[in-house]
Amino acid sequence: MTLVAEEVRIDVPVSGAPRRGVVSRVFGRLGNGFVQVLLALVAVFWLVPVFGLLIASLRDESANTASGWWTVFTKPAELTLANYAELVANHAVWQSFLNTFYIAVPATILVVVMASLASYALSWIEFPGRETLTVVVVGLLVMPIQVALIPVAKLFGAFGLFGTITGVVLFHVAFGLPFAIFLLRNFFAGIPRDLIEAARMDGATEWVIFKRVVLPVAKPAIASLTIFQFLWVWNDMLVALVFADQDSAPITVALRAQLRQFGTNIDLLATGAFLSMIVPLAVFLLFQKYFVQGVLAGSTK
Amino acid sequence: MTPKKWGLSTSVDAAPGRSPRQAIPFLLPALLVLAALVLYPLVFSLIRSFFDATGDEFVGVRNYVDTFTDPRTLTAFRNNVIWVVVAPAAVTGLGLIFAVLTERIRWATAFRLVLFMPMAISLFASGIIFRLVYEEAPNQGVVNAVLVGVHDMFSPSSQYPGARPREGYTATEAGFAANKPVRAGDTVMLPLIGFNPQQVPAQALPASTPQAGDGELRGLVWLDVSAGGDAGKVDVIERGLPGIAVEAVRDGQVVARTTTGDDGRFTFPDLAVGEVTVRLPRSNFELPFRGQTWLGPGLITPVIISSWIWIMTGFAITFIAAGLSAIPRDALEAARVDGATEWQVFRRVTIPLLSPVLLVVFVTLVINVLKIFELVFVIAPGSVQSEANVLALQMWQVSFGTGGDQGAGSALAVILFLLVAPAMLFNIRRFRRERS
Amino acid sequence: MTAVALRDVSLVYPGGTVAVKDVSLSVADGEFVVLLGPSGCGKSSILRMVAGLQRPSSGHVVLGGVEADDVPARSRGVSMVFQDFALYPHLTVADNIGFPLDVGGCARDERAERIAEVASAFDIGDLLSRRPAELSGGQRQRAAMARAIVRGPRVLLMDEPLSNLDAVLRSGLRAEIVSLARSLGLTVLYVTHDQIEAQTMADRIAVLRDGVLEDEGQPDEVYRHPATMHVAAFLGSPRMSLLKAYVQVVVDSHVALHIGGQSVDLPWPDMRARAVAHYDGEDIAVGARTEALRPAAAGASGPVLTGQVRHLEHHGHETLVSVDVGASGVEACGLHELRTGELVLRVRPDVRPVHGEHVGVHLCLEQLHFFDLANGRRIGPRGRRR
Amino acid sequence: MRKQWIALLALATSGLAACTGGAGGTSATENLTGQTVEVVGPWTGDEQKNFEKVLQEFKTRTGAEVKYTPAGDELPTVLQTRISGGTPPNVALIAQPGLVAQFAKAGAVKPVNADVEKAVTDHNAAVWKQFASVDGKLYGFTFKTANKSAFWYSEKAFQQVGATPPATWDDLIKTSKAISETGLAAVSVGGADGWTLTDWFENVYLRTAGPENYDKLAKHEIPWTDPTVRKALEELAKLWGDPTLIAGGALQTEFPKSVINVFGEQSSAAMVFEADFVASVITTNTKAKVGQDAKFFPFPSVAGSKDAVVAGGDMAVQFKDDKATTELMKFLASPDSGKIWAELGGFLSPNKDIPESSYPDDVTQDLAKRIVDAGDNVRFDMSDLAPAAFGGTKGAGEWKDLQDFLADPKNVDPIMQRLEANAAKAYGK
Repeated sequence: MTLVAEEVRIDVPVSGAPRRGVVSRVFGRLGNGFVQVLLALVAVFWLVPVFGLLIASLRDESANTASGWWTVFTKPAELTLANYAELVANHAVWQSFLNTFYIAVPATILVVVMASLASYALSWIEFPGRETLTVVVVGLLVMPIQVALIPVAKLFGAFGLFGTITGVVLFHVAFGLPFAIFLLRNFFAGIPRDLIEAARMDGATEWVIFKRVVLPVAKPAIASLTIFQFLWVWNDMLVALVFADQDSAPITVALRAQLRQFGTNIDLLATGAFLSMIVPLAVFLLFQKYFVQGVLAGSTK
Repeated sequence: MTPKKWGLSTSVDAAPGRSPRQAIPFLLPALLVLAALVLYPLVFSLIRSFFDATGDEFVGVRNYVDTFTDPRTLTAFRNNVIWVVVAPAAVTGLGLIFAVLTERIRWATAFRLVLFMPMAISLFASGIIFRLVYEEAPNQGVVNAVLVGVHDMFSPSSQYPGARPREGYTATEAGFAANKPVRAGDTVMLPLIGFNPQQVPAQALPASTPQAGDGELRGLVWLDVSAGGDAGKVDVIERGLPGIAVEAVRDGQVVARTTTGDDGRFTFPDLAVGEVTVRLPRSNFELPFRGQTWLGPGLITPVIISSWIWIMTGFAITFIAAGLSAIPRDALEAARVDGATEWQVFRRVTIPLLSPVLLVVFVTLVINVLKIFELVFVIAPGSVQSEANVLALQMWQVSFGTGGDQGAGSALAVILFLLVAPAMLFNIRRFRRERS
Repeated sequence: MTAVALRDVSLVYPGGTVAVKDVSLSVADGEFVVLLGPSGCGKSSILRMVAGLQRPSSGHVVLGGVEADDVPARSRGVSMVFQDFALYPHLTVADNIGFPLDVGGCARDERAERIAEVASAFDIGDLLSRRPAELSGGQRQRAAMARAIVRGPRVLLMDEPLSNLDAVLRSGLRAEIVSLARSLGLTVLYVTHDQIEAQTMADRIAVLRDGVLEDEGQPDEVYRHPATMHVAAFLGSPRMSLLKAYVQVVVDSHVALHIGGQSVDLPWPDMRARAVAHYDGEDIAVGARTEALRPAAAGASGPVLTGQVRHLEHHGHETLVSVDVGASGVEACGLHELRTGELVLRVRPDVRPVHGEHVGVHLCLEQLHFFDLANGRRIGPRGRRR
Repeated sequence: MRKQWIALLALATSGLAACTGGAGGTSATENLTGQTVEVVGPWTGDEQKNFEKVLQEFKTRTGAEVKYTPAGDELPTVLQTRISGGTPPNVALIAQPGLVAQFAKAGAVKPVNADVEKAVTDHNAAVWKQFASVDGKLYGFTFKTANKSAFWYSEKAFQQVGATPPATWDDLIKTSKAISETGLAAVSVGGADGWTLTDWFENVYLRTAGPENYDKLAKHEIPWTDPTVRKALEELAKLWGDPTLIAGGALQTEFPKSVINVFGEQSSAAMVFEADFVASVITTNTKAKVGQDAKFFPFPSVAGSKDAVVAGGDMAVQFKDDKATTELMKFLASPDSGKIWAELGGFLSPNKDIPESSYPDDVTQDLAKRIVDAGDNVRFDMSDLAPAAFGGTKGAGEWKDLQDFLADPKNVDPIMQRLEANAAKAYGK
């Protein structure tokens, strides 16, 4: 993503008596206190379902089906850690937790590496048909995963990738690339041209420019990409269900195997959701600091 | 710092900025993977869409014809349009507003984390969450629980919800009206059913038939429900129903009103000469307010969209916050110094500067919306699934339901792909503009 | 030896816009050449072609006697200072300066040594651990220059390096850059639109307009004998006044130049009279810098034009007086702001003409310039070799 | 020296094999040590655990490794992709005979060998062989079945009105009306799930129209506009058409919820119709005890019909025909395997040679006995036999049409026409 539009005409009416609409007046008056309260409300609004899920994970299935989660305020005795204890005691769940790392970490790294390489070429190396290639690659973003299952199955079958972590990783890489390239190409293209050319003048090869100038400058975009690519792979069930075997199954598949045939299974789902949420949240906290600071500040002018 | 010798390298490189050969190592890994695992399946689907379910017989465009003549496709198409028009814009807008506002608070990271949380929950689990949030039963669904709570605060529910007379009465707008008119001196027996004997108020006394009174209309309202009891007869363990409003109606006008006592009896002491109709007003039996049917056919798509907004706002806010951090503070401050209000700064400086990010977010969301199917599948109850249908869901069902028809499914995939063409064309145009 | 040479270089953009047209220029080893011109005249494009960032559509760039068209930027031994400095935002000043060394595979000790050396040369030794965002404009500029020079290039390209700085910093840095270039024996190709920079820094100036090289030479040569009306108009402050004049040849006496309702006579002995005489019955442009004008009594005899004071500009040590002599002006370069023909007269500060007052302006005939209105070329025998 | 090593090695392996072979105690089974058999099935959770115990026994007997993949609802997807990729599992358990037929026609599943066929013939009523046959060849057998002809009722609600399990459809309506007088709905219908409604219809239709018509309708040899269909729908409407008899919001009620409506703390109905697995829903989701608070009666006879059972089930089929696969099929077809799961509960088998006493409680024994006793009057769930587009897709085909019927049970004719139109399209392909 081009973080900043290259040229924006800032044309703000100079004070005097600016025509101010209702919205503008309201917005202008939004004191800090008001913003605090508003955002706090929004946060609560967002948290309520998550909180409900948390409570659901702390009650057994019959309690969950008998009454809504808010009844725990009157009946706190219903709370139990049994759901967690059961999952934590399950060896298969732990194995799958590891498997999820084996799948998500390489799939994320490969996507980030391949997409940044490709995006660099698509934004800073000129070659015939570059524009068309960009559009085609980004156009693949539209491809729904389920369409690819059968053809990819044929391919994996032929190469013996069925039931392997490699296969699952490759699939995720392929379907992560279009978005990653879309995102990074936009960002790379927004890097000031002088910065790239300065590096060229300084004697840097394309590879060095990519590694030592573009990558560090693109940290915010790469951090956001990392977060979401990791998240998507982490939460995938369909691809793993089809292409992984029992020994390489990730946590989503393992949790799914715990479900009862009938019922909302909210106790299991909620517990599983909270257990498997920890890692993505940690990744978020780890990487989000990279896009809080503006990296491009001070590069030019 | 002695000047170097002329550093002209002997390797003849392609001209600066025009180096197809240099691009190859950068592009190759990504392109190989994409070609094998995305492009090939795409081409495969395109070809496959012209074959029948077994994949052996070429059927031309029949799969497409079938798809377009299926009434479900039309609903799906309509819903997709609603989704595309409403959802991405809402999420982008919310993400933008929240991202800008979080710049003013200290707990910005915490706020972003909270909004990011739904993204960290799998779509399947999120679907279940919202299935429960919007559940109709107020003891399960939090939305209806709140609605019912608020409603009951202002208008408490009736005493005997759902109870009804056994026979001889017609349900009217105003209540249950007796079919046979009566006059003073008569006794009216009103056996009610459809109510659990265990929920009869504690003060209720056993029912017994009242004596006919002179000049008075007397009657009994009792719960005619007991194991082994006779219908229409007052059995031993059956009790009168206290507190039921009874009306005497003449020529459509209520001429008298009374309430039953603890033994279920009521009396109209001074009715003038002439016939009246006894009526039990509806308010006695009003069913409790149960909230909205959120998951019914009417509201299902908005409900699913709302849950998608809940999930995806974290996505938008993350990217927009990253974009905001790169906006030169000078531009914002210059505008403020120039006397612009906060709103003007937002409209005329922040948004234009952020427009590239907003576009990436928006386009990604549009495409995501078109691919959505798990959420619809999980949230919509089976009975309204056809109302909530979207193309991606239909494709999933057609391709992978029992006896999956990959031919018809591929046709749907191709249609879906073509639908996104406008978004892609938009992108091409933008790329062109950027270049020039 | 020629360090940089352009041979009939043209640059045409895909849309058909011609940015540079048949430019030939050579820069000698150790020479400081300034490419001067208004924005959009193609000077930056020339720089980028020399740098190897842009390939000429036709013609050749020759570096050190070798055609460099197929040599990538990084291998040309050319450094560049960008207008907006283009410092790497994620690196400290030291690492910014060290970047070209790293890329060139410089040994560690030598790297540190050279960074320190260059940094002290630019007086930024104590800023080495800062990031660009923590530097002032002038400091960034110095850091950018230090980075460009550290590798020891033979040719240094500078693209308006001072345009983003304030006036005080600029004048200081001008001298510094020149002396540094001299001491290092650098060949410099310097792009600016600021004619003062050009005049003060250059060994040689090349003036560009619309992608065409209009004039080149030593600064005072170009100033005194501009090849075209546009060059003349571009150089000097205040700008040269350009008036339209009707030429009438009075045989055996003089050539009369009718400027507005008045006339000035160019006697035959003046070498240029013969050239101007070719324009008998036509209009030409007469250019006069302030040094060619002296105040005179209104209606005084000789080459004197009388006019009304239109505008006064007090500069403390002198006052600039715009005098409307009733002539029509000539536009050049699109930046000649004198629409009606006005002459700008420089007077002592104690002389206080009044707005609207009638004054006489004495023209020093030898210092007038005559230009062909059709092609803007200078009229007259060449004052210098071209 | 070298020879000695080889001899030693051979000795070691044969000894090992003898040990594992002996452990199972059955002399007839082959030694399959070192082989791996992969099984894909729909079962997750406790059902997975129980099935894995069955597989464990196979491992003990033969020494073969068995890997089980629980595919859940995505079973068709998993199988289709794996077949496309050329790596199908050895054995799969498939709940949809239609899918088995599709795989059979594509040549993906292999016909069972003579030993397995003999086992199927020996242990099951003849009708079960038909369910798993395509073009006269037997491709598998029903390993786990569901008795879909059961009404589950709340003992407490019945006691309140002094009701007893009704034997006929008319009695059912009468009892229902009596219950509704107490303010409780008689029946909770899980109308949000289309498959419960098809089970309703199939039970009524099997009784009003008879097994022959049932078979014809299942193959779409008679149209859905047939008078027999009208008759069945009209019978259904007697119950569904009375709003006091059906718990409110039926179309928003999913199957588990319909069970909880009856046996949960705040019950809103007295009866729920569905298969034997209602018992497991009761156990996990409510505090009611099956056999005490929750009992069942068989689907009542309509207009004097004989006992009949609508059954569903998971069919074991094989995608490979190597020795290990065949052995596993043989094992699954034998009473030995079913007995293991039967004892663990939550399992019914059509296998008549599993002793009734294997089932853990009276209720299960009764349910199992009714399936075996019904003999050839058992019919497979018709919607499972139909093409998925008609009988197995959420929001489409028969599911959707019956949901529309539940919403407005007076509207028989338009529903029949819609059913026929949808069926014609789905079967036509």
